[in-house]
Amino acid sequence: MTDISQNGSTPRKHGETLMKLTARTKRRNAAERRFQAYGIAAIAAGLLMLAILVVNIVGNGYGAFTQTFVTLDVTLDAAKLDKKGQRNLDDIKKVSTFGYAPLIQKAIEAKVAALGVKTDLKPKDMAALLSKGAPAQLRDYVLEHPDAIGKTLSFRFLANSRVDGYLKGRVTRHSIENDKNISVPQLDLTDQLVKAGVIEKTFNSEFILGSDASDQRPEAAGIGTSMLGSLFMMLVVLALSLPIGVAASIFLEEFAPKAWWTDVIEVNISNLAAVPSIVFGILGLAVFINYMNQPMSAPLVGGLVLTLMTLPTIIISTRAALKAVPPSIRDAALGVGASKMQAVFHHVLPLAAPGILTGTIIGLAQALGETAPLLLIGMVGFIASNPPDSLAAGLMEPNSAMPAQIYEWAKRADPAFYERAWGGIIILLVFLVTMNTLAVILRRRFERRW
Amino acid sequence: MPTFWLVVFVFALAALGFLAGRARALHSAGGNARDLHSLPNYYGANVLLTTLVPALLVLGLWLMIQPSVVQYRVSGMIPEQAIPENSTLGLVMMDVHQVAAGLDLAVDEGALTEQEAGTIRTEFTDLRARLGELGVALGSDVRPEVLQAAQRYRAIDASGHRNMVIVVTLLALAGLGFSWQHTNKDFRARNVVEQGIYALLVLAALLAILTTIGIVLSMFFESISFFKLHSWTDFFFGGTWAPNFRGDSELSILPLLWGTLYISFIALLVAVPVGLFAAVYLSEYANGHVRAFAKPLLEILAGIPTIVYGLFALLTVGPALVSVFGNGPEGLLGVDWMSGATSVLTAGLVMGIMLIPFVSSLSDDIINAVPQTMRDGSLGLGATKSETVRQVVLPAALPGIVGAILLAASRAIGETMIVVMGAGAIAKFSLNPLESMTTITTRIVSQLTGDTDFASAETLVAFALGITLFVLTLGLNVLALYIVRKYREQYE
Amino acid sequence: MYDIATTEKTVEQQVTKISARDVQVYYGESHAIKDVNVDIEDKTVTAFIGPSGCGKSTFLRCLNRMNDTIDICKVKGEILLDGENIYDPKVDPVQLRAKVGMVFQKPNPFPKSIYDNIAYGPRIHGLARNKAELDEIVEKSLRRGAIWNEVKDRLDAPGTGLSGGQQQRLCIARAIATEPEVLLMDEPCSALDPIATAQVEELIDELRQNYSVVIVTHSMQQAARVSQKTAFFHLGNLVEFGETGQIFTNPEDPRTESYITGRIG
Amino acid sequence: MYDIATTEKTVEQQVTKISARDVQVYYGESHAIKDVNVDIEDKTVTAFIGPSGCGKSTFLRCLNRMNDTIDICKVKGEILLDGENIYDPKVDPVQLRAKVGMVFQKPNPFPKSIYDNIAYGPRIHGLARNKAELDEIVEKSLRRGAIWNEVKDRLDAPGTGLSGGQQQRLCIARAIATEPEVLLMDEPCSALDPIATAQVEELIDELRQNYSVVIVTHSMQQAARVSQKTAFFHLGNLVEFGETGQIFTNPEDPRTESYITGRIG
Amino acid sequence: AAARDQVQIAGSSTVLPYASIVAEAFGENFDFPTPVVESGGSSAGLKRFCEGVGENTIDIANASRRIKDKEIKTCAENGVTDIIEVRIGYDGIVFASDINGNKFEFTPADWYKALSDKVVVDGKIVDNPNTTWKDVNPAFPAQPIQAFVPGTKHGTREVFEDKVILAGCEATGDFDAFKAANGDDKKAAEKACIALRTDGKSVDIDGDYTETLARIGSNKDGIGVFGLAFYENNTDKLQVATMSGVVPSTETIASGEYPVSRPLQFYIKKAHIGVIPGLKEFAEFFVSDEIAGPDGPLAAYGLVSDPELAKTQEAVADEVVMGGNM
Ligand SMILES: Nc1ncnc2c1ncn2[C@@H]1O[C@H](COP(=O)(O)OP(=O)(O)OP(=O)(O)O)[C@@H](O)[C@H]1O
Ligand SMILES: Nc1ncnc2c1ncn2[C@@H]1O[C@H](COP(=O)(O)OP(=O)(O)OP(=O)(O)O)[C@@H](O)[C@H]1O
Ligand SMILES: [Mg+2]
Ligand SMILES: [Mg+2]
Repeated sequence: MTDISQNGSTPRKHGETLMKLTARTKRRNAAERRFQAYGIAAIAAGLLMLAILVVNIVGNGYGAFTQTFVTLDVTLDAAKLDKKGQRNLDDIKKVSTFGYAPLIQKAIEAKVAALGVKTDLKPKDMAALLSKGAPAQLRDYVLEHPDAIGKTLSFRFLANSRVDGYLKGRVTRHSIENDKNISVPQLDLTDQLVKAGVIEKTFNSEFILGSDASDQRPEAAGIGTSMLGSLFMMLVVLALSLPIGVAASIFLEEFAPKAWWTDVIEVNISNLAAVPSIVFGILGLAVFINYMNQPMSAPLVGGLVLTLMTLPTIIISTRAALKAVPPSIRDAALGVGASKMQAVFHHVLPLAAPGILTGTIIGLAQALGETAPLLLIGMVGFIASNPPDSLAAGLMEPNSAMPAQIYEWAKRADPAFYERAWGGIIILLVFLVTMNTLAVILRRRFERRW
Repeated sequence: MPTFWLVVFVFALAALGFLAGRARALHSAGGNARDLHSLPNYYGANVLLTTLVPALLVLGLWLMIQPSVVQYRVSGMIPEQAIPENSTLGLVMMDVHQVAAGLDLAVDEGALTEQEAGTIRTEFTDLRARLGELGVALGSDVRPEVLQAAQRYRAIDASGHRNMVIVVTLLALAGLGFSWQHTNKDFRARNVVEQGIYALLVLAALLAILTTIGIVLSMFFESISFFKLHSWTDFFFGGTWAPNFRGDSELSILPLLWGTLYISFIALLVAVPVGLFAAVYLSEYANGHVRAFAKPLLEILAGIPTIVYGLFALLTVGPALVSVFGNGPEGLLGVDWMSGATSVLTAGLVMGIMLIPFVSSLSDDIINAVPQTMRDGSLGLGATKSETVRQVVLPAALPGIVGAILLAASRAIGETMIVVMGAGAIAKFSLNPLESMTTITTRIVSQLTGDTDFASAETLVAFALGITLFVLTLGLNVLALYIVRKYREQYE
Repeated sequence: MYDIATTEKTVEQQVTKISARDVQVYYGESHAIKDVNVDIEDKTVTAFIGPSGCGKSTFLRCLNRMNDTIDICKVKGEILLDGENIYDPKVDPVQLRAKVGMVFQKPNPFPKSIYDNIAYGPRIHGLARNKAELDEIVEKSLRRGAIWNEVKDRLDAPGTGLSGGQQQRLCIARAIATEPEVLLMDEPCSALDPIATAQVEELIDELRQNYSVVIVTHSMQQAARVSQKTAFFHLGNLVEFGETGQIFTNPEDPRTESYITGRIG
Repeated sequence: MYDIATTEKTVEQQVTKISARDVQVYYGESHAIKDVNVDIEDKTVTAFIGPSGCGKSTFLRCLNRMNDTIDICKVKGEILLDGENIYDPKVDPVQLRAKVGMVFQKPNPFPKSIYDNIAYGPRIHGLARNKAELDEIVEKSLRRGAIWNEVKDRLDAPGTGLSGGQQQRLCIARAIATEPEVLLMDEPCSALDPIATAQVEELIDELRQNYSVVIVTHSMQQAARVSQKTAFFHLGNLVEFGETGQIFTNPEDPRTESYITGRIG
Repeated sequence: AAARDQVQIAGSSTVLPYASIVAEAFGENFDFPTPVVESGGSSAGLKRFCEGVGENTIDIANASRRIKDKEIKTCAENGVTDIIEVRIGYDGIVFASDINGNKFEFTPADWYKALSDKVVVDGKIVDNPNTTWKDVNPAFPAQPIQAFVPGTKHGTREVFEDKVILAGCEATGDFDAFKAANGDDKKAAEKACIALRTDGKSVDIDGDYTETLARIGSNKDGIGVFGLAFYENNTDKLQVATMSGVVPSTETIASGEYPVSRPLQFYIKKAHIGVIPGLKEFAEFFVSDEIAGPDGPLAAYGLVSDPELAKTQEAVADEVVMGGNM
């Protein structure tokens, strides 16, 4: 045997004190501290960015959660609404929203007069303080309650977005100099009406529950329906991509023979992750709508497209997680007579669960925020449908999705939509955080180092 | 029996089969489960699957095929002259559907009896009005041929449905009977059930192939048309990307490819170190509470809609960079290297932020799975924690980490909104990260959503770009697979 | 010896439990087991001894096809369990492993509770009709594994939090809980103290009443104490196989002798 | 005994390398080591014996603060290395572990080549000036670990592809490659065959010329063969500590006696 | 299965706001469900329009340009033969800059000189040397040139090139110089005229006007190209420049005084009329005076209403298809 000679190149002396760090240790510890500092810096940087983004989002969007309303007493003039006077629904229907506008003008004129407010405005300009949707609101009410015709009732109308912006400080007397939609006298009137309590700003549940409105009435737009659209899509995505993704990963990682065709599948899947999302839209349009005759603009199709898009993410993370489970665990299970299938499902999968859930969280987050593929299957645009009343309707009837809705709003001309876009983002994030929290709780139950 | 109840019935039968199969197996072993080849539940599952799978398969197929069959048979009935000029059979059939659906609804609501629905005549009733009352809107008045066809449609549909119920029920019963019959203590139930599950796993994996085929096919023909309109040499080897409304554009992928690679590279330059360090810190240093909060918080970054990042790039990051690198003497550095807010750097930085969780969360899981004994071995030799991480833990976790980075890179290549708002729309070759550039993906989106003629090279180029990108990333992935195979370190 | 092809199964059962015929094992290119022929008898303890790296574990893993899980590992030749070739395509390795249990060289408890570690096998094989029976099996196995006293108060604690020796005994208990016909033990006592070792040896002796046990050990004393038959491996060859007493007192092969007397390694 | 506070360092060095004072270890609630006082001398082999689960590994891991890595593990009391409390906040565990090397109970080679497994320690401690020196250290360590002949042709093969005993020797070689002053070995020979065991024991004896070695073992024979001092642990207590000869022939404590004669476990 | 019962529309995002205003009002006033209006660009809209007839194809395509012959051919190949073209009005295109910045009174020649890649200086074709607006026109302030023009995917870009840059090119006489340089090739000369500089002075905006607005917000020197409607909704942030002395407004555009505008239209599949409930009603409603007239909501929003609206109404009522006399 070789002798243990002292002749080695030991720069370290025997019996050196521990209380003083050697130069080398100092250097290594400095490296250690640097390394740790990088870690902290990395996390801090990430969290800081998140904080900036969230502050940004909330700062821009919280305004969408309040809205200005105008309360007026409207006389539902029978002479205008039901000329024949037979309360025949068909006759009443013949009066379009344009026919209701004068009623509102009269009502606000009366209100202004009753309050004794001095203004030179014409009734039409006074009524411009109200949302352009006000006549429709009246008409809907009348169609539902034909016997109300002839009565005078109190209605709460949305105020015009300019008035709303004025109350929120977005619109000022100075900023509207060239604006042909609102004038200084109108703002003066607004001030008076606010003082009189006719105009007030309150919490806006319609924004959270309602559906989209056209470009000329941003005040009426809500994100509720598209939230349902997103919800149904996420249900489809979760129900399909998680089981399919996990199954595919299990096959590839645990069962697949080492052969060229499994390599092909493997490379294929990582490659699918790099396919731009809009291409999945092209695919969805070609396969689901044109070939399989699924309806256009339907969350079902959207969910299917997003499923295909999320699958690679889930598969890649699941495979990585499966790979990380030590082989001795599989041996142990096989050794007591478990089948490979049992070993995988009883032991490997639970150990890989945190990684699978991480993939699911990230995949779903991505799917939830994705717009581009929806563009091609008709879920982006103006889709102001009513909230679906059943699961089937939720899946099959035209709907939009939150990111698509936000994207649309962000494009629109009226700055009031800008605020709503950010408000929508807040809701989207709340939705996302709720979804993630569930998964994170589940993930923490599986996490353990062995 | 409505389809829903049929499904419920089949499931109920399957559940019953489960219990019966279990019981029979136990019975055959004289009540002693240990004499069975497999666990009793496997026998149950076997019966359950044989009851369920064929029946549901046939049900699904039937539901898919029946409409076409009915369609075919009904459309055969519609006389040539019943098709209005300039309309097509398909459109008439759509009308027929609508009327048939209306009749169905009317029967459901009790507005018509089944009898009436079958015999009603347009000559005597204003069907459009009656259906309108029920909320079924029709495009035009119902013509007699259409109504007849609709009635016929309903009749055939109903009989088809009846047959389906019978067939599916029989099939379920047969499956149940067959597998129940075969249940005995020597039957290898577990193997059969596992083979079934195995088949499902293979199917799931093959879906990826199907998707790929779908993607390639959905872009292939359009790409061919593109290359018929535009020279392939310009596309692959040209130097300029300048689409033009009048046609006659220069459409070369190279400047776009350069932009794609450059922007993705910068994004990864941000995301990979930050993400990896974050992952290492979370899994090796942070205590449980920090980890429990920081990780999910970082994951939110992946879920913020990209339009927010786009605006963030345009309104916050871009101007900030300009104030550093631009503005001449007034700028922070007193230089004038950057003129607009949009640049490769702007987009890269912001995209990097978005990608952090892709790297950090996935890597954290992988690192966490490296066995503690590995760390012990290294620490026991007097290594510091960081040395342990760098030289033992990370190499052991390499395949997973490469996967995570690939995923992030893939996202970077596929991202649009951030590039559009952060990097601009100009395609050019330049090494300067402070200039605007653009990527293949954004060009795909913008050419597809533009106002140009859809049959022109300017629009079709999107498909060619898509397919080329697909091939390129495929190459990258093959390379990555090769690298991982080569450097893979398997613990235990 | 006898001719396998003509051997009647019923005759075999009494005598030979497992017989290996011309077994070759390759790890990729390297030839780890060369041409091994051996008959392992029922109701007998067979010890495999030999220097480290000689292929004891490898051969042991062939006996219940655990080598299937190593991609690069190729097995040739025949191994008959009760006269049936276990490498026959018709044989289900799962069923085989339920009959031929295994304790690994490195303890590998599941990252689950101690109770679940033991109960896992009986559960998948349906050995217990109800919770009470399962509890009983778990207790019995832990007792036989000589670890019951140490863990009886913390059956819910994770199996991975035990000391090395405790983990090893847990793995032994886990293997016998499924009541295999043959038990393969790869150095089961290497991490055990003398008392625990004595208990495990006692267990092995007990198991011998009904089952066949194969044990890999580095301790000649142990081999001498527990086994009736001993096989000596060297560089992948089965050098000698015979009565334990004879091998230790009067080895035929010079290599065996030098190993036993401590001259080759 | 002496008063730690006033002890001169130079005086100590000759005699006591490590001394533990009132050491308590807790795993969460459970009290794994109770009030242990022990002096480990330089240039001596000290053996820890005791039944499985008595806390030998736990105490051993205290000596180079490997227990720091277990979150729930809390250590109280003082452990002095050359008169310096290693649990002093000023002490860097990294520097400590370079001095106090460790071989673990379960072999844990890195998923790297055999060469890199050995070179790892010398590299991080900067023990080699160049490749040639490093090669030399690797070869020397592998030789001393009694595994050189088996692996010299495949230094580039992964360390994880070795047999159990080979892995353990690789880990021993890895530990001595960094030339620690104290070497802690947790059952280093449990997976080794007699010849390898003898080689390792020889190595231990050799190391004793310059270093202090602490070895956990289940084999009384081994303890008797290699150690000069023996500590007997039982249920977390250090029951007896003294000259090996005396402990084995004439134990003071009845528990020691019954363990050695095989009555408690 | 129930057939589709709502009108499905897709196409130009310029037409989208108008279409959505009409769709909303249509849903409120009729028993038919609110039509679905998708965005995605004229090209994508027409493409889907021409995919065939039937339930799974859209009924109406919005376009900010007229359908091309090649597209009509593709349509016909897929069985979409009778197409009704409906012009809904005009989209004015304006130049606007930050409200607090300098005021501009442009002519097309100014824009040409500011943005063209090559210009003629002293008879020679050189790279555009102008860096500030003062270089372009001594009457302007010395504000750096920074223009945000629509990307080549936008229909607006075509109008911008035709009616501003090319007009400017011809007005300055550079067109002739290019023509001469290119061997009398008119096409090549046109191409040379409309090639915009790529040195960052002219920035293509592929997004929407909101993006242009945001860019002006982050670069106060910027001058952007907007739709009239967009400008009118953002008068608090933008000031509009005159073109050849005319202030853009619905009136000046309708009268033809303001030169830069383009027609907006939609296309209906005649075959779907009578099948898709409410299709014809929607089309008629869209072009009715109440909606598309000068006092209707569309004009209020910024659409320049078509002086020939009555003719369009008639054509829709009679379902007059393109190219035929049906
Ligand atoms: N990580 C841990 N968490 C909780 N308890 C532990 C942990 N490690 C060891 N223990 C417990 O501490 C006690 C002492 O364990 P230790 O590993 O020191 O025993 P040992 O003397 O080395 O035994 P063996 O000879 O079997 O290796 C045992 O009861 C064990 O179950
Ligand atoms: N997974 C593997 N891949 C490649 N070679 C292997 C593998 N496992 C073992 N070997 C090699 O096969 C030979 C036999 O190994 P085996 O584990 O059977 O030895 P052993 O007799 O059990 O030794 P020990 O007593 O040290 O456990 C050794 O040379 C070993 O290096
Ligand atoms: Mg072995
Ligand atoms: Mg121990």
